Amino acid sequence: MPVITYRDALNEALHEEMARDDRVFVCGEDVSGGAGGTSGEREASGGIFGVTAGLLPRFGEDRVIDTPISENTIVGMAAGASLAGKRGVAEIMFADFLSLALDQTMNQAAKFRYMSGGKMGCPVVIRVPYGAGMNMAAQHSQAMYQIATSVPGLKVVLPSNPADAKGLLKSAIRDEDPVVFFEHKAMYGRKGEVAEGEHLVPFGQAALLNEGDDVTVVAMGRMVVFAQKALAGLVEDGVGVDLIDIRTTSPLDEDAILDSVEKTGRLVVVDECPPRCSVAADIGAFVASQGFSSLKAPVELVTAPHAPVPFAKDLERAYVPGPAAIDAAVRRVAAYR
Amino acid sequence: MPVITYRDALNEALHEEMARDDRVFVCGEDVSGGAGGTSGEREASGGIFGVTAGLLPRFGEDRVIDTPISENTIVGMAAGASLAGKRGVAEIMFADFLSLALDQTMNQAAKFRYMSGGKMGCPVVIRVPYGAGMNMAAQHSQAMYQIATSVPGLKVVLPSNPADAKGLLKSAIRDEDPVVFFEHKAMYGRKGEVAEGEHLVPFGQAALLNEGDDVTVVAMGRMVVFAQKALAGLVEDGVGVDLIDIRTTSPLDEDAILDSVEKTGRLVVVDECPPRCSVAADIGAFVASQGFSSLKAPVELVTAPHAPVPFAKDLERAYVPGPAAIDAAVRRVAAYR
Amino acid sequence: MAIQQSEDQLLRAYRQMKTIREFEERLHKEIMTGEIAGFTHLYSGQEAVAVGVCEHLDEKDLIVSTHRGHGHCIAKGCDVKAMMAEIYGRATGLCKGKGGSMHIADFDKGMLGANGIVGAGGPLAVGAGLSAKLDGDGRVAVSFGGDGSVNQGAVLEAMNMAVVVKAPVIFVIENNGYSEHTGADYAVGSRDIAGRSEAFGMKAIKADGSDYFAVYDAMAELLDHARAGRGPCTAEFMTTRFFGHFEGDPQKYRAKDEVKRHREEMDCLKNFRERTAGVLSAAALDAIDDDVLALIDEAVDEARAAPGPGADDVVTDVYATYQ
Amino acid sequence: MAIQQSEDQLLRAYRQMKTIREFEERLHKEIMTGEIAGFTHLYSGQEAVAVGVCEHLDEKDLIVSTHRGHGHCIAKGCDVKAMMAEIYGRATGLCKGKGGSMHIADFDKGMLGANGIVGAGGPLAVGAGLSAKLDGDGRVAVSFGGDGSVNQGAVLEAMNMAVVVKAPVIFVIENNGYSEHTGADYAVGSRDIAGRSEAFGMKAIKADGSDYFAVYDAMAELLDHARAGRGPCTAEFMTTRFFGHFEGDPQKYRAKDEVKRHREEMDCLKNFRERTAGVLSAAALDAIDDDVLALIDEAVDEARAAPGPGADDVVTDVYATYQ
Ligand SMILES: Cc1ncc(C[n+]2csc(CCOP(=O)(O)OP(=O)(O)O)c2C)c(N)n1
Ligand SMILES: Cc1ncc(C[n+]2csc(CCOP(=O)(O)OP(=O)(O)O)c2C)c(N)n1
Ligand SMILES: [Mg+2]
Ligand SMILES: [Mg+2]
Repeated sequence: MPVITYRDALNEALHEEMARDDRVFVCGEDVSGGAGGTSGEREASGGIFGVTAGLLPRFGEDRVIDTPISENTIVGMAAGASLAGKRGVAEIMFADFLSLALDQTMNQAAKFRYMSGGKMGCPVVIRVPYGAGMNMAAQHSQAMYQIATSVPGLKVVLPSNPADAKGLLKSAIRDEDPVVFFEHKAMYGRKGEVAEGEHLVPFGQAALLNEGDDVTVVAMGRMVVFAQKALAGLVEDGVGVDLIDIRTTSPLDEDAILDSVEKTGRLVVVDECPPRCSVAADIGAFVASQGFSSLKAPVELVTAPHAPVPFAKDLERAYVPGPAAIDAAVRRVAAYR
Repeated sequence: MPVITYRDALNEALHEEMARDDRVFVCGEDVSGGAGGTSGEREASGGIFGVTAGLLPRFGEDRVIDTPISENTIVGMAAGASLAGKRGVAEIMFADFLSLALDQTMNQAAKFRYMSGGKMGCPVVIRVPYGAGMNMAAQHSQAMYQIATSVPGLKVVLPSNPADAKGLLKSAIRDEDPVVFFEHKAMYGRKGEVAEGEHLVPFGQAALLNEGDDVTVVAMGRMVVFAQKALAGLVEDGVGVDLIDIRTTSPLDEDAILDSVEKTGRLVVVDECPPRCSVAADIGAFVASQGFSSLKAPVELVTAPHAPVPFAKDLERAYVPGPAAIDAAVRRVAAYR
Repeated sequence: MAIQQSEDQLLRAYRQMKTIREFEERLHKEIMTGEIAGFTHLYSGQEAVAVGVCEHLDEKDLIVSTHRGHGHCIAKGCDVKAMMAEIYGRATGLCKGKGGSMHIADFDKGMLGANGIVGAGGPLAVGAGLSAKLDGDGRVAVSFGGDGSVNQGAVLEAMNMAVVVKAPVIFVIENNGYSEHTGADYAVGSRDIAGRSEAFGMKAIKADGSDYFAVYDAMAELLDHARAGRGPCTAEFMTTRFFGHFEGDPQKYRAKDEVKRHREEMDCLKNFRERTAGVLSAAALDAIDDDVLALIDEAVDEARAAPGPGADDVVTDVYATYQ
Repeated sequence: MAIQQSEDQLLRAYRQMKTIREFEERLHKEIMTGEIAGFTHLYSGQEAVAVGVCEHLDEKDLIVSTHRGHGHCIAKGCDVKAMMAEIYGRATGLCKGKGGSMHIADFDKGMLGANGIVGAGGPLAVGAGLSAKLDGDGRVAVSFGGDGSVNQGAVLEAMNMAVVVKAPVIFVIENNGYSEHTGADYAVGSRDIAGRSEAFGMKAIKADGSDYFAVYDAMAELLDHARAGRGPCTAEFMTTRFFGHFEGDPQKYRAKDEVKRHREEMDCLKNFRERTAGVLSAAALDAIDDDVLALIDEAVDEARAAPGPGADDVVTDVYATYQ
């Protein structure tokens, strides 16, 4: 299988889905590479992260739409077109800016099916580069998925590797419901094997990336990478870990988590968000409620602190939950008697 | 002590704080009772819920500011003025519309102190009528406090009775940090004893409304009222309940919760929000992590379902967590062996 | 200006306006009984706008409505009985009782929903217009909004966006002078909504919203423009609401006699009868009045008799599929 | 038009512009070394705007800035060395290294912060202006923004809000032709930002942003208006950026020779030297150049040498008090 980057895997998914279904269009700031410049020719760079690169020359500006800086309207336009039969794929340049588009995301797209008694669907995809790790400070580094996950009507996706990035984005575009798709900025350059052509990863099905009997580690997005980093040392010391990549926080693969905890009796949840009302808390409480009889140790939540994301390198490094914190948490619960 | 409504208690707090500190001003849609009407005289009704009634004639239109329908700018204006030395009290007519003002709330007001290295504070208060129970359907009934609670830098308040409504609002206006103040629409008419004049309720201090040894029930806002309704039958059947009204979800009175669970070993959290990434989950996970050794039964989360708020009376009644659901949950955990 | 429309067209337009009027006047009464829950915003007084606009549209054209949406729904062809049932929160309602007055939607009629969020329809309409542009079939999208909605960032962004993507969208702004209790002359800087729209680079017209023919003619011009692919436009229609903002509003902010005066001077039904005096027989119009009243009676009776939704319905229709 | 300002004023203005220019040109070099983390947007080319505006202001006046904020900070009097240290992420930085380039703030100088959210400064500036209005002491607030920011709902709402509450706010829009890679002629419907602002009911002026004197004179007129309590206004200044949107931008969207040509024709420092040829001696200006270069050298050396913040600082400054 070809080895490509997370960025290119997403790009491949967009190319394939736009070729497959001409209802699909993308819109967002600079997604075409910048309209209206003085050079005449657009670089088709596909915005500052390059995920939409090459779509413009292939599909034309009707379907690859550069927009003004109007986040709420970018999502609203994509949602409105999707109500009307299209498949809008909106890009919000940084997940932090979902705060500007939240009305169209949570009060409109997420609720149309319900408010219309099931008569109107809104199959829009909202792509949001997210996360810390690039010293972009408090307003360009937030994870934000705890907000999307809390909203009934939305589906929430966080690929942790190139193959899932492609397979989950293709599934998102084909989904009949609104999807908020979180791409970690610091993972765009990561490489991995990705199947060419048709490759779909279904929602609500976690991936068991490592098997072990002692501790269940649940993670999502970039936290999966850090959990994998932590594994080596743990396994070496004979700590058996079930590593579960939940892939989608909504729907959540509850069975995968409960089955594992039933075996291990010990749970560590790793989440890039601050702790309050986080996905870590959500999963921790779910297990404390539905898997209580299996639990042999306190639930461990490894999250960012209750603080905004700092700018300086050392501060940000201390802020983001990393392999060391995961390693320590796993050892704590493993040792708990 | 005089017995007044939750609405009048809030109104009293606004009158007293505006009289005490001329830096305080209020702004929002119709807060003065409607500017620019053809009758010339404003009714000073204080908007559709009447919480700001009578402020206009007393403090004048410089400090009681009717605004256009511009939620993000209502919060941003109040926040900007608060950066500059005032004490802005913004009203967002329905909590659902926080989705339009979230950038100014979470990316601006909440982060100034941190981003400026502690040099700039933003003592703004954002009042948000919230909650279901009045058949206002999916876009006028949401609780929304899970979002505010997840944001570092914000403080989040949910008074459950008139006395707290007054005491917490006065504390919010005097607080040096941004506060999102959730007032339940269905409670405005509720009456209770409220001390005249100076009455402050500090943040982060829960109220223990009932004592019992068997089960700890944690609730906030209107859910406290329903938990109290459920108490009678439980006590009658000899189920001892510690009922904790947390009053503020951020900061959270962790000790009050842990101390009680240490005694009871059983926890029920009641929350009006849907389950995912909710305050119920937040508290449930907190206890499963910090109070695990005390837990004798699964954590019970009593929340709304993972669905938008429906319109029809019967549907909404089935949607909102009520006394029956609380009663059943308490009995389940009490009976767990 | 001479009347261009056929007698059938005129009778149809009158029937639509009258249906809206009676639907709302009846609701005004029924709400007093307490049988209808929630928040209801009545459209009485603004009928000429909804009908003058929608008489130009067919089911393939798309409209996005507001919290004050009953008139837009009826004008776009939604079933009056199913609407009434929805407002009563019945299982037989257009949205199974899940949406209510503020969320009536009927995709089959090209009605993308009333909306509880002021201004949210703007961006959605641009999207609907974009879909029409991509299909290249001459369809248009109409975004209904009030004078208050043009102060909402979403609408202002949407106007700019529509110009940038050249979407066939007509922003129909119904200026009834108030957003809730606040006067438009206070809240709308410059007090000129058509001018504000023009400044985004689109064609804009201002016309009398209590005169069906003024609305109809203004829309004819704007629709030619939009259907020809020449981009979005705005129509500002001056109108009035005969009731309070929502049912129960004491309206102290309005001059004592304002509503009374407007009911006399700005009643689109009266105006219509006068304007068509030479063309339509009073008898024909009276017959329509009787039909309409009968229809509304039936609608209310059927809604009252209809079953409510079951508690299980609370968790259905959240997703097409979930796990 | 003859030059009104005193020699001292002129020398000061030149020093400010030169300081901004050299600060940015030096950062452009230093960023290549990889020592500076994150996202940096340079202001080179737009100096005349920041300085032409801020030379009218004192510390009690308030400004709200953007992601491209270094120039505004320097022009408003922020300490250059503490700014450099902040951009290097040092504990000695203006914000202790917690904010970085996009969040430099200095309340004591009336600088309410650069801002990473395009358009967010608009509403904040209305609030700052409102506080000035409530104090009635003639202070004003200035909201800096780019051509891209006028498509953001927050800015459009803020313009309307400022008119409604009669806040002494000047919206200074720096039209450098691009928002990131997207041309203003594409993204700004009507292509007329001053006109768009006027349509909200405020006074607006368009002027050459590469000419310090044009900026200074335009602001003099608008500030008289605002300080006199006659409400908000907008200034649209046509300018250019000498570098990419952020460091690392290949700028394929710009005509090959555009930057070269603009550096020749639109360099505010060159223009300033020409315009003041009769009034200021080249020697005096050259001396300032030397001072500035020395200052920037020191700023970089001190920033490099300064300690980083400690890991404990991650959780401080979130609240004044929490529990
Ligand atoms: C975003 C938002 N803010 C506030 C409200 C509350 N609200 C409902 S209708 C209304 C006034 C709308 O005025 P206008 O747009 O003129 O429409 P009209 O009611 O006059 O038909 C307001 C403020 C809302 N529903 N949505
Ligand atoms: C709300 C928001 N959307 C998008 C961005 C990403 N972004 C940063 S700067 C910029 C362009 C801003 O253009 P303009 O306002 O003209 O300022 P300039 O960069 O030209 O100085 C964009 C899109 C952002 N920071 N905030
Ligand atoms: Mg109105
Ligand atoms: Mg620009």
